[in-house]
Amino acid sequence: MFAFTVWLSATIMFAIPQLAPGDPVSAMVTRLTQQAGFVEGSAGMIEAWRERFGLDDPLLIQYAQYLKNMLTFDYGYSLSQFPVEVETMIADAIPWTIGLLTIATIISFIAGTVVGALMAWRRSPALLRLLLPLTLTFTAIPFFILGMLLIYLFVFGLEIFPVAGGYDSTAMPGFNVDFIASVIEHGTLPALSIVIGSMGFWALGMRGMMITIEGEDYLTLAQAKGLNPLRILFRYQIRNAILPQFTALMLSFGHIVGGTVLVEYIFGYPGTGSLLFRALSNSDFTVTQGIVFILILTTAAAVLVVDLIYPLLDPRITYERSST
Amino acid sequence: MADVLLEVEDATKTYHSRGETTAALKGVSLVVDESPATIACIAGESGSGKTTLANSILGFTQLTSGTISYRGTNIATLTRSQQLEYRRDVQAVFQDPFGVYNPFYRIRRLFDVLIKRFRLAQSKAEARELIEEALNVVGIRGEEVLDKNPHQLSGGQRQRIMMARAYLLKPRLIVADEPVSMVDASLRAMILDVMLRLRDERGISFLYITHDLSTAYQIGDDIYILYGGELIEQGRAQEVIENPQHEYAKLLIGSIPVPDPSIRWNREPHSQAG
Amino acid sequence: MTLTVQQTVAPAETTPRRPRSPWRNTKLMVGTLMVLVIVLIGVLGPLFWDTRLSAAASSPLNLPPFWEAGGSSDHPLGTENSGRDMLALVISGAPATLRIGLIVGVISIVIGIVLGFSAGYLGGRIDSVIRTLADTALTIPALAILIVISSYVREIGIATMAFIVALFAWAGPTRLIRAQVLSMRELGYVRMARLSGASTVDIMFKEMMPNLLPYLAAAFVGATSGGILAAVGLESLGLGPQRIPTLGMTIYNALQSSAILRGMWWWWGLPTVILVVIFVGLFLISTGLDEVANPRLRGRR
Amino acid sequence: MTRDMTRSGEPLLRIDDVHVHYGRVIAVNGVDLTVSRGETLGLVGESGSGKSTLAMAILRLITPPGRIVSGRIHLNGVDILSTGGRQLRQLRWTDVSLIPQGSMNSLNPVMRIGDQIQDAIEAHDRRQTKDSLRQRVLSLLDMVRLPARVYGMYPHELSGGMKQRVCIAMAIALGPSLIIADEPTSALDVVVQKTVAETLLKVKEELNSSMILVGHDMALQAQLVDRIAVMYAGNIVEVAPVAELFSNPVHAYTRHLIASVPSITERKPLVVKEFQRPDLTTARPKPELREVSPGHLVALDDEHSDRRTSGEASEREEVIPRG
Repeated sequence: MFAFTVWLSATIMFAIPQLAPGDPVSAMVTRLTQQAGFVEGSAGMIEAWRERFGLDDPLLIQYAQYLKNMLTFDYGYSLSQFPVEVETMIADAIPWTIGLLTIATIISFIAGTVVGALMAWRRSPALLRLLLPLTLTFTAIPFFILGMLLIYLFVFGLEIFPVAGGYDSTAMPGFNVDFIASVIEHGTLPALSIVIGSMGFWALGMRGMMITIEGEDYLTLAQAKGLNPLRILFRYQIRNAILPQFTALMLSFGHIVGGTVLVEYIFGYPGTGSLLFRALSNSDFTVTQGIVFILILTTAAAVLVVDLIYPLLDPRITYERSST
Repeated sequence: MADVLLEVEDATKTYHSRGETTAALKGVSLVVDESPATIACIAGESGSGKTTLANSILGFTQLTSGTISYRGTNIATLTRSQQLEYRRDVQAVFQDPFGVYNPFYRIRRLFDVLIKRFRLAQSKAEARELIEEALNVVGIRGEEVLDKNPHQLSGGQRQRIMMARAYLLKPRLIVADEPVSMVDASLRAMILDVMLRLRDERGISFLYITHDLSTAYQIGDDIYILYGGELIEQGRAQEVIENPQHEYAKLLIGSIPVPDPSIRWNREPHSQAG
Repeated sequence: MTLTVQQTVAPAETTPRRPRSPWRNTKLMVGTLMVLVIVLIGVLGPLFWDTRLSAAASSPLNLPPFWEAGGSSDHPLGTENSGRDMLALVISGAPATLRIGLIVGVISIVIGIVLGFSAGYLGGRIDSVIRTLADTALTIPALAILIVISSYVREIGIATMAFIVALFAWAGPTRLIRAQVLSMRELGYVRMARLSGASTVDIMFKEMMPNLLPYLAAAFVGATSGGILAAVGLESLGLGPQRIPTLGMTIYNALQSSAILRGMWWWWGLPTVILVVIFVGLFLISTGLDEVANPRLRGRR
Repeated sequence: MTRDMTRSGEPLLRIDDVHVHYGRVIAVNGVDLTVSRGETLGLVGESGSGKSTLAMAILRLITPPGRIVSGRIHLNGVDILSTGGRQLRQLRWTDVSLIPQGSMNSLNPVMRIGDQIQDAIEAHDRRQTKDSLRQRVLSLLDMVRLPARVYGMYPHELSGGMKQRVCIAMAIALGPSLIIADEPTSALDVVVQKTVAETLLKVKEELNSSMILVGHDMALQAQLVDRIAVMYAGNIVEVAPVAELFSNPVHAYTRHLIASVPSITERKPLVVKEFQRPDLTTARPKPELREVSPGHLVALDDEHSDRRTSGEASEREEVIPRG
């Protein structure tokens, strides 16, 4: 599945330029020239490019070469910042994105799951159950819109958070308190917009599963055993209801990665999302391609990891597989 | 010699999944007579293959090898029009009296669909008469149920209407797959009684699939006992129950609780576990 | 096959009262109302307001709404920095956005029904192929691929945009419908229909489909909403149609000009409000439909 | 132990005038019942008769929209219905345990068998080492004739009969004075049913516990219980020692139940009768039970009963119309 996903995505990305009319490199450079009026060393760029990708070779060889380049993380030079290599740009940006996303997703997954469980739990206070459906509505709103609202509220309005970047320019990057504090300060709002926007999704899924298993005999038996209600909630209800959540988590990685491009951009966060946005604005095709491929790779890897963990969580997994 | 309605010869069904082969049926042969109409009982516990057999006869699954012949014709080789004819002659009643009703439609549609597809009536009045007659056989008046939604029916009505539906086609054979295992004791007698009357008064034969040997004994003419996909005991109902030959048949019959507190169950343990 | 004697705790044969139609669901109705409001803005708006004002340089620059200092009643909702009238932008942008969603929804649900039914009902090899494809399409970060595609296809219109987005939107409905069909295939009434000599097509469309309606509706709404999300995302990245003033493009322009930090809230805020109404409306419709399909989710305090 | 503190004359369980409603449905309509020490009581009736609801009421496991409207349930002298919280939890399983209907999901699918039995023990009795706990569980498994390897297995790895044995092992873990078995064998094949039922009786006798066996199978009841209470439309209509009930059923409904049991010892004609069950949502009087012979109580003022003790059907019973 992992390999198939990566291969298919890569092939689609290879096929698109082929389907588009004209020579992609010349087209790109022409467009750049149109936009900038003049591009330094454009002729050399075209030459380097043509040679690197062997555009004069048969299609099949080009394809093989393309796959090899992709898999060896060899993406060539940036068109807009020639001669910076795409790999370097991505390598600088990717820790930011992965850090932000991992933390935001985990927070949102845990918070949403707990909230969803409490919504379905009969012993939860009524107030909680009344209040939560309102917050669920945020699920419907895209992350970047939430991000814009947060900026308007906290940066423009209340002026309590910094607006742009991943850290304060006065902080020295490295493992020191100032820098880490600054990173957290800058990361809070982007993370918050993701957490607010996706928490309800987890809560809804969890609530649905909790209700689905509500009448199960093993819950009645657990109650009859005189177990502590909290023990029943965690070991019996949540433990069983949470399983489909992991499948959803698996899928959500794909969507969150794509959906945060705009979040990063509006917060000026120095991750791959902002890089991608800039590449798109500058028609920097090599960078776009490199980033998208990395996104696909990380998503597929995340799916793979969750897939590997799943059997540890559900002892019945081998059975499930054969029936569905 | 009696006319043979349905003959199963050497029926074998194997399933392959994940490199493992399991046999649901192993060379089962049996015969259901047409006249006199017969209630042939297929008895067995879960996993014995009785449901696979029923599904094969109804054309829901194909046998791996062996044949099922209806009035001498192999049902696997039926043409399209013959298939429709076979559907008309061989009907079924299932275990779950709830799930067999499409919740989207009223009861009337159950009958209308059959009348239309099998061209049972020339006019509306004729159709109405046919439906009424079929329902009367099971002791229900049309006006009580036809315009209701399935969820408005009682448990007893549900299973009896299914009998009426099968009867509408005037079939030769009804495959009754556990028709009473999900209904209460008082309804059970009512449904078994409908089966007996259809046999005696309308000449319809039954293949009664059940896990419950005591009801098979009550209404059956012949009993076939399946175990692990194999036919291990067969004969007239009386003989099979009173004088079983196969060890498993003995165990099975010995395990059935007797509704009389003065006859104590033989309390010896039979086997280690279940 | 196991025999399970159902011992219902509550009596099974209580008075058979017909329950209030599940379609009369509050969430469903509120959501529909919200979407209708947006449709009305698009339908009735052009009758009252000149939508040509959505073109650049048709109006003065950077006007706030009329109630703020410096606002003008000629442009009641203000204008942005290249002289587009915000009211005209909203009136022409809202229906464009809905239209994209609708096209995506229709394409996805049609593909979903065809593939989902084939996979679920026919099973076997067809099922494994369709399932693998759908699973893959779900894992691929769709927006990323869409970005690459859109950056190539320059002359993009509403329909092209919708088709591109639909490339990835069919997988969800397909999976959902397949799962439902799979669970229905062995149901008593489907077996009964086969026994009544019904054809495969009859079984799919007359027996299964009516009972799948709430699921289909939910899948359709989900695909529509996902389509709008993807389209607005692309537009906000500057990858949308260039000639049509979409809501996403307005947001793109606002972001490019730092409208938020310049305090020009109406510029980004108005399209955002419209989008939020659309998304929340569709969300309510789809949770409402979930409750219709699955009665256990209904009526919980 | 609470058991020793109660007076010797008092029955183990005494149910007084219990009413349970499910929404508008009156599921249990004023039931009085006692269970003595060491006794096995059969609680029979058809679906909707209220037998399972009554059993669940003893465990206080009625969930909304169901609720216990009134009545008293004394177990070992403690009124269960007036307890709550920690006291109720402590009472559950130590005094009264449950063997659920043998459906496929009475065990938590993601917990090992050993852990599921242990957490019942630990919830009530914390003073033991891990090792002695394990030994205790293993000896319980042995009592119900399950191999020790079951300890580390998951429910899906066990057959239906084995799962039901696990449930029995769990139910006897704390030596409760009352075991409530709700159709414990109805999902099992007859051969397995017999061995599981025998195991159940054996362990019950070893512990000298009482048991309420809820069921609908009169033949099984005939083999397993000491006394039978017949429920019909939310009320008990007849209670008697098992031999007395089968040889001398008085209430028309009881007679019908017994007459309609299929048997493999004799081929008898089918008895076809339909009882019009009263509308369960309207209030109806609680029938009064009278003693017709020692220990044999019958609801005589009920419309379905008469004083004759022969096996003939009463004229008031409705027979289905025939076409």
